Amino acid sequence: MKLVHPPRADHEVAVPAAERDPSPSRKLLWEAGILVLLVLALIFVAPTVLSGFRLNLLGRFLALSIVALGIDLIWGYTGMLSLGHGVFFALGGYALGMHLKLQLPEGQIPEFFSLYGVTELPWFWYPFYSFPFTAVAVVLIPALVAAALGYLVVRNRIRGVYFSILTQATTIIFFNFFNGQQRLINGTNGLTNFQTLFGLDVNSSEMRFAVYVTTVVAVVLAYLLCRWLTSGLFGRILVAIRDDEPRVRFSGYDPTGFKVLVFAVSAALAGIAGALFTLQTGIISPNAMAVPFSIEMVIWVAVGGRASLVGAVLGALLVNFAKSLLSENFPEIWLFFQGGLFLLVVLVLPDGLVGWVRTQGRQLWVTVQLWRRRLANTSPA
Amino acid sequence: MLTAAPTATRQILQTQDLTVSFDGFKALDRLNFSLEEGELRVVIGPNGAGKTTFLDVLTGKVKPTRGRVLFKGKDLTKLKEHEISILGVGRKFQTPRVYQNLSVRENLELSLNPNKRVFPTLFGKKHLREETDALLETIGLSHKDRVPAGLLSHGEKQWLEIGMVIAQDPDLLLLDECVAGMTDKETEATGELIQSLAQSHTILVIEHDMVFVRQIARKVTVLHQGSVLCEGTFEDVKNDPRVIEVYLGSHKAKN
Amino acid sequence: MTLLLDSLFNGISIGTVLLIAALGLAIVFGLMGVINMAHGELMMLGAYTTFVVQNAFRPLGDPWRDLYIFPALVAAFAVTALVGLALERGVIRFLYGRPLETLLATWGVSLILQQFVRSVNWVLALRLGAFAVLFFGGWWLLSRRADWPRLKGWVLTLLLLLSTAIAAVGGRVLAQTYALAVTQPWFGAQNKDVTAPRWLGGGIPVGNLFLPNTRLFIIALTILCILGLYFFLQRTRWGLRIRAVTQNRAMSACVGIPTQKVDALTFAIGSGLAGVAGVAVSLLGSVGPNTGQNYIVDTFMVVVVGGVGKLLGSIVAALGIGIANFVIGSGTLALIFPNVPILTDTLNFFATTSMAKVMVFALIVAFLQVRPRGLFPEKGRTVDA
Amino acid sequence: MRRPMNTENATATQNLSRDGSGPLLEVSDLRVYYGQSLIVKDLSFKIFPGQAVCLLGRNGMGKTTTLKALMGLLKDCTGKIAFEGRPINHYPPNWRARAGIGYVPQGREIFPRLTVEENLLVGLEAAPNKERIIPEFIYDLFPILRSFLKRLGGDLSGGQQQQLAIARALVAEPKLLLLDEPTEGIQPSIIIEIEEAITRIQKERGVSVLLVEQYFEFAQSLADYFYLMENGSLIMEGPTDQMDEEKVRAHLSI
Amino acid sequence: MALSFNRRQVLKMGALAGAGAALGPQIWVKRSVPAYAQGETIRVGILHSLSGTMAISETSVVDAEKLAIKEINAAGGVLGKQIEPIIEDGASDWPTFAEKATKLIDVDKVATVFGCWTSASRKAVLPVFESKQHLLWYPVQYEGQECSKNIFYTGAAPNQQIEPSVEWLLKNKGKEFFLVGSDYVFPRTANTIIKAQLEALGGKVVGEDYLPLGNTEVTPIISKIRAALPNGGVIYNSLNGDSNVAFFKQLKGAGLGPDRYPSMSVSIAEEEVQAIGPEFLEGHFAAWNYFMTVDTPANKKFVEAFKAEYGQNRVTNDPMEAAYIMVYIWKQAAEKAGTVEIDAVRKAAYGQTFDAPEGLVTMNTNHHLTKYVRIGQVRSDGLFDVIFSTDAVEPQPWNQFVAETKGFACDWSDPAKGGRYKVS
Repeated sequence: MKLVHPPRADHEVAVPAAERDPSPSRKLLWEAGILVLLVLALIFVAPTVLSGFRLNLLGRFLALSIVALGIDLIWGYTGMLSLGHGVFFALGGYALGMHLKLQLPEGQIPEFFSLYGVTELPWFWYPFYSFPFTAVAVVLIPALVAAALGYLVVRNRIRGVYFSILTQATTIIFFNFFNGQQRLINGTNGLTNFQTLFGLDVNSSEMRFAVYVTTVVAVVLAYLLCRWLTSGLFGRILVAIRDDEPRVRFSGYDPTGFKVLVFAVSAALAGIAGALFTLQTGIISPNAMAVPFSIEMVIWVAVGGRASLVGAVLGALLVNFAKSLLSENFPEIWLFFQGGLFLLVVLVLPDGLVGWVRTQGRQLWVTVQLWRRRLANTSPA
Repeated sequence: MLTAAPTATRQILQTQDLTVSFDGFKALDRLNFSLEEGELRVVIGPNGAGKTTFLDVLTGKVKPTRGRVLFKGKDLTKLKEHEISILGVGRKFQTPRVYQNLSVRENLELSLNPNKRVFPTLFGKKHLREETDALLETIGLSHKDRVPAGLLSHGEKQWLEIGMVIAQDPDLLLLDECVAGMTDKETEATGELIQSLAQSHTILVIEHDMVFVRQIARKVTVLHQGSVLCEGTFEDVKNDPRVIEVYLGSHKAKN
Repeated sequence: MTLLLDSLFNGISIGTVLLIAALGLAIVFGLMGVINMAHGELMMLGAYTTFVVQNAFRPLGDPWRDLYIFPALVAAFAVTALVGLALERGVIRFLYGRPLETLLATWGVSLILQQFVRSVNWVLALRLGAFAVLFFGGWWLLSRRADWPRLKGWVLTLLLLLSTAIAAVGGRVLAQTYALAVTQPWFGAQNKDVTAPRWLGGGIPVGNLFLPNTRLFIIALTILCILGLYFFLQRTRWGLRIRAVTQNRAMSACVGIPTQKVDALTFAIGSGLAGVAGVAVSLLGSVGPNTGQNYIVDTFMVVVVGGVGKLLGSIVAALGIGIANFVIGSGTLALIFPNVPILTDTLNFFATTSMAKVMVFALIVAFLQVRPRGLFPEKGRTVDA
Repeated sequence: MRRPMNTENATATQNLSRDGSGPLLEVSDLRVYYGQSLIVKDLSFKIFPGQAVCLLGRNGMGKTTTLKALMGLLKDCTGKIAFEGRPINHYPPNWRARAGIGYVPQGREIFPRLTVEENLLVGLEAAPNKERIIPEFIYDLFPILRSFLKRLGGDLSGGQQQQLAIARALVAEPKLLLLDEPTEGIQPSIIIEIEEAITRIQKERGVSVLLVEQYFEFAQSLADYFYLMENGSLIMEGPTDQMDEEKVRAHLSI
Repeated sequence: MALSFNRRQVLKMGALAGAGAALGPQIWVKRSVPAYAQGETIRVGILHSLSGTMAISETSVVDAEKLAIKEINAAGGVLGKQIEPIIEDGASDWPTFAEKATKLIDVDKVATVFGCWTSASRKAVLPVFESKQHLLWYPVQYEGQECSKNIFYTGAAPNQQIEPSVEWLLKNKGKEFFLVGSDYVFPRTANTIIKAQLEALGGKVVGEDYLPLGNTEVTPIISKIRAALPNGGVIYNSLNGDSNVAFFKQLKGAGLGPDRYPSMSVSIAEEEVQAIGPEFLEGHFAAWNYFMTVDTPANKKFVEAFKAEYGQNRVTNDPMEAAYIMVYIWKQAAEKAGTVEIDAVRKAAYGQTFDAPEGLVTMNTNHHLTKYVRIGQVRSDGLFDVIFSTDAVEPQPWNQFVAETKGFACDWSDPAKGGRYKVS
């Protein structure tokens, strides 16, 4: 085939040096180093610095950051804004919660059933006696629900805000269902008052620390999973779907499969987060499926910075700590701050904190370069 | 990468009574069109003649109200966009549609991927480096391989998109006004590229720029109000009185 | 037959409430593509306005106190339209073309509005007022100076700090001087009592059926709103402008339509309709900080099922959802199939209001499988695949 | 083939404004960006009252971009645009329309779901007086529109839409009419009607016209003065009757 | 670097600062008021929803608790120290309740916590209080079937509200009941009890329906009531919050008045009547331990103090009274124990009596109060005419109409008995 070299356009844009990535392998090394340091800090330094209460909060928020990673995966990278992740979060939480409620002597059923005169354990509870089954269920149930829902919605090319609105409606369906089924799953009160796991007291400090470490490890694994998904060819396709979905079809890809898979993975992450969160707060209730919670999740990602995994984690931690501190200090009016934060982020920091740091950093870099060049030019040869 | 040109000519694409109407307005009106394998065909016609709608139907973006499209014996109107693409129809859009946030290299890799289903894409081993390099060379963007496509100039985007279509290794290439916004030299280079591609592909070009049409055309089809007005060599078409009336005529008439 | 009539009337009753709540949203979402999550809170403001107007009319005695509903409609429209206007100018206009961002921003606004009605008292109101007067007034005065562009940055910073400080200190002094009188919330977190005028109290018995006047009033109000909206969009100059901008914003600007004003007006009208809906729901339900939250998802469903940008679609969708809600929730369906035990059991399982909602939403998702773009989708070239 | 612009010659001819007043539109050093790429480079030209000026050039040379910038549709512009001596860079399109610039975009862009009458009424938005009556001369120019008043704009054929688009720009009686390739894809018979209409409004009503074209003959018969544009810059200009046909044709595609 | 702003930035900053100006100092005022609290104080936690759906009910309970603390402080405090309330917002979100409870105990080191309204929030904080061996005071009537060592319940147990009211209805208003409730635990449990009770006493449930919390469309329910009770009957109503407003407005709109369809509500008190509008409720009934119109000297004092503190238009109600009581009982227990140490206070609380607005109440060893049951009928001014009242009723946390708990009781003063033991 004949090779043709088109002439360069006259008005060619000079590519700034910053746009060219540094060597990928070196970048990867840096990233791995930072990650290891952070994990070590979280596991060994944080417990000595923070009080038990704050450490527990940190653990919870780390669990929430796993949902944020999932949201970032579908929203930041794939452009699907889900307002229904509370459902998947709660499903994961319920799966583990059921297992915890079944840590009972033979023949007993969880105490709340007596409130409604239920004497026989409903059938779907039985598999949750098994921890392996529970562990799989925490991941798979949300993933399967998401895959089914995602398939129904995505198949019809329902996108953008319609997708968001439908996912929001899903939260109402699940909320009402879980809320109404007292005799099956204890309704509004949810599952609470957990005592033991693996025969150990869930409220003991050793157990709490173990759960905390598990959470840290889970965050790292979730981060690595998302990193893997978003970095390769697969990740490119996600970005392509976000930017121009019809074009992707003409490139020979069926976006449906990709979107369903990513949605399911993201739901699975939410399920894991829900399980870890439930373990640390000691309660899972239909409230986790209420509309506001799912929207808050999106806000974490928006604050941190879309399409940035670090941003998602950071956003989840910062927003939740801010919410905790604000509501402690201004219990009566902290909603003003929360609402204000949403507005502020959308209007002033459209790319979130990470985006802001990036642009500021780039500007600083350019300024420094210019300055250095000027110095070099003025200095006598 | 490229299939050998067939020795015997046979029809690769055929449309039968293709009709598309939007709210009563007929964008295509009983269009009968056929293309032989290995052919380079140029389709011209005034704005609103249905050229882009024609490509929309071929690529599955628009479903026809009536009629069939046979590509390699399969009816395309029943297939979805990506199925048509996998079957071997590649399309370059009128305004370049490249993935702005992906680099030039990534854009090409995405199109080169041999198996485009979900799991093979995720787990498949990819040795696409050499092919990508070769393709970058072909479209003259080797020096910009890591630049986000959104930062390319208009002409470069056009080239990148042509590259993406070539990467799909289609049997039928659909090029919709691919030299719009290019300089003379770029246009000329594009023409050469298309001619070299034509040695191994069937190509359908939709064009406006008559200089360019003259450069590349072997056989020209004129569309008018959704159906074929006439077909022939560039000279034939240029001198056809019907064409002169609807298309070129406005200018000749005054002279 | 009675069953059918009963279902029909009750379904329509439920549907019209949904419809009137969704009308404003249909405008804002359908015509402007803005996802206004604060729509419910605008309804809430409308309901609070009704409460205020009602209390203002109460001391006037008969017959005036029973006519409050009409000025309340006007006032609710005005108040929410103004808030909508402020919202559009202050927030939405920076976010056109980014529907997901409007969704998040307006969610923030909805939180602020909810807390606002809980917390608002004289101190807060006067502080906000004082700040607005000082800051924007100062801006306005100073911006007429010739050297304004040079001074701008500094003056505004100074003005900001100064008016903040004055508002803060003023509020503090006020709070200490008058104590409870000014620090007591106007509304507080509790629900407020809005009572329908006495002439809306009864109803019309039709055979076994009883048509409550409030319901009939809301049905009439909804019809009036739709007709008014139709007339406005089709027959007035501003309506024409709105339709033009909806179809082609850039070209509308090029023929001289002030698109920003059109945006603001469209949003204000959508918001004003939310206010009117607020009056309507105050006759049926609670008036409290959470009033709006109860409607937001349902109204979005109406718009989505109807097909965006189509008033007729919203109407049909609202009535359809209303009837489905009633028929499932009241167990009427089970009565229709008395001899099919499995079906009856299933239907009875869903025959509480709570589970009916689950069922209706599930049906909506199923419906969208068949008609992904709603009942009356936009046709033609404009639709992107 | 590129030659530096003969500025002396340009000023000389350009000063031949009919009544000796200043330019209606004066563009100096206009630069327009699309994202990061510079589409229009340091463009300067003038249009005098009553003059018909044509901007020639092939597809993609920046002609349409220039018109959009003049109309205020593009944000990333530098340089100066003065209308009747007043800089209008910072005014939005609707202000410019009301100031007296009518715009007929490429592809017509009529409002498909408004009737023909409503399309014309919308055009009146730019009219200085508040009356909402479609002036008679419109039906005089395009008689066909009167019979289509109640039809939807989207139902008209291409040529009819083009006439409607021009009529829509004219109802407000602008001082300057910007026309972007009005012949594109239009049947010859209608092109002749359009050409006549444009000539009439220029000659009879004194409307200045800025025409963007890639077809030589149409431009030649309509315009008094031409500019030739290539890759975002002006490379040639002069009165149409002194136009060096060969050289200009070399830069156009046909 | 030159400081330059564009218009938009300044506008945004202006808006922010405006919000700050309006709110900031308000916070500051609130926080700086207890100047007396800066020395040696005893901290107590107040944990209710100040935002979210439950704020409607819970904010006035906070008012009552603050009033009691203020009165106690004015009278010299507890053990010679002032009480410093630490207020936290549970935000109608149960995990948040658990979080804030932990914070109050671990970070603020409060002596005790007053709080919660919904059963769900109580269930959420229960493990926290149990694992930390701390103490919660809970002021709302609830479904029973619980008796924690770490909670004192000062609202009514079912046998102090629901059961007597059902008996009264059977005696006076008819035997056919339609049960309406919000879709959550209390109404569902309450209705389970009512059904068991009616079965035992010869009544009949003709239908029941549940509304999602916050739902205001009750047309299907009214339609069902009309179908099930064509000639009138009793509506037993355990709807909560917003739904009540919709229910009574639309009930009246549909022409179902208290003459033929008398309703008994267990979640509607004076505040709710005000919010719904007295004209919709006039003639209907409610069962509580306390009404604002109760004629006791203690109540007179309570109502006056409350109005003086929060405004003449405010009303008091049963949960507020229960909240008021529990602060005083805690104070008495702490003084009896001579310390605020948890276990000592708990033991000292048994047998404490208090001359409450509703009458003389006693804290039992089963952590519940002996209370008076009253039935009120709504008057046109929105207050209640007390038309029926009992003597003090002993609380039964374990319900005697439900098979699983029949015969069980609770006694924390005896380590051998504990939270749930079979009465021999």
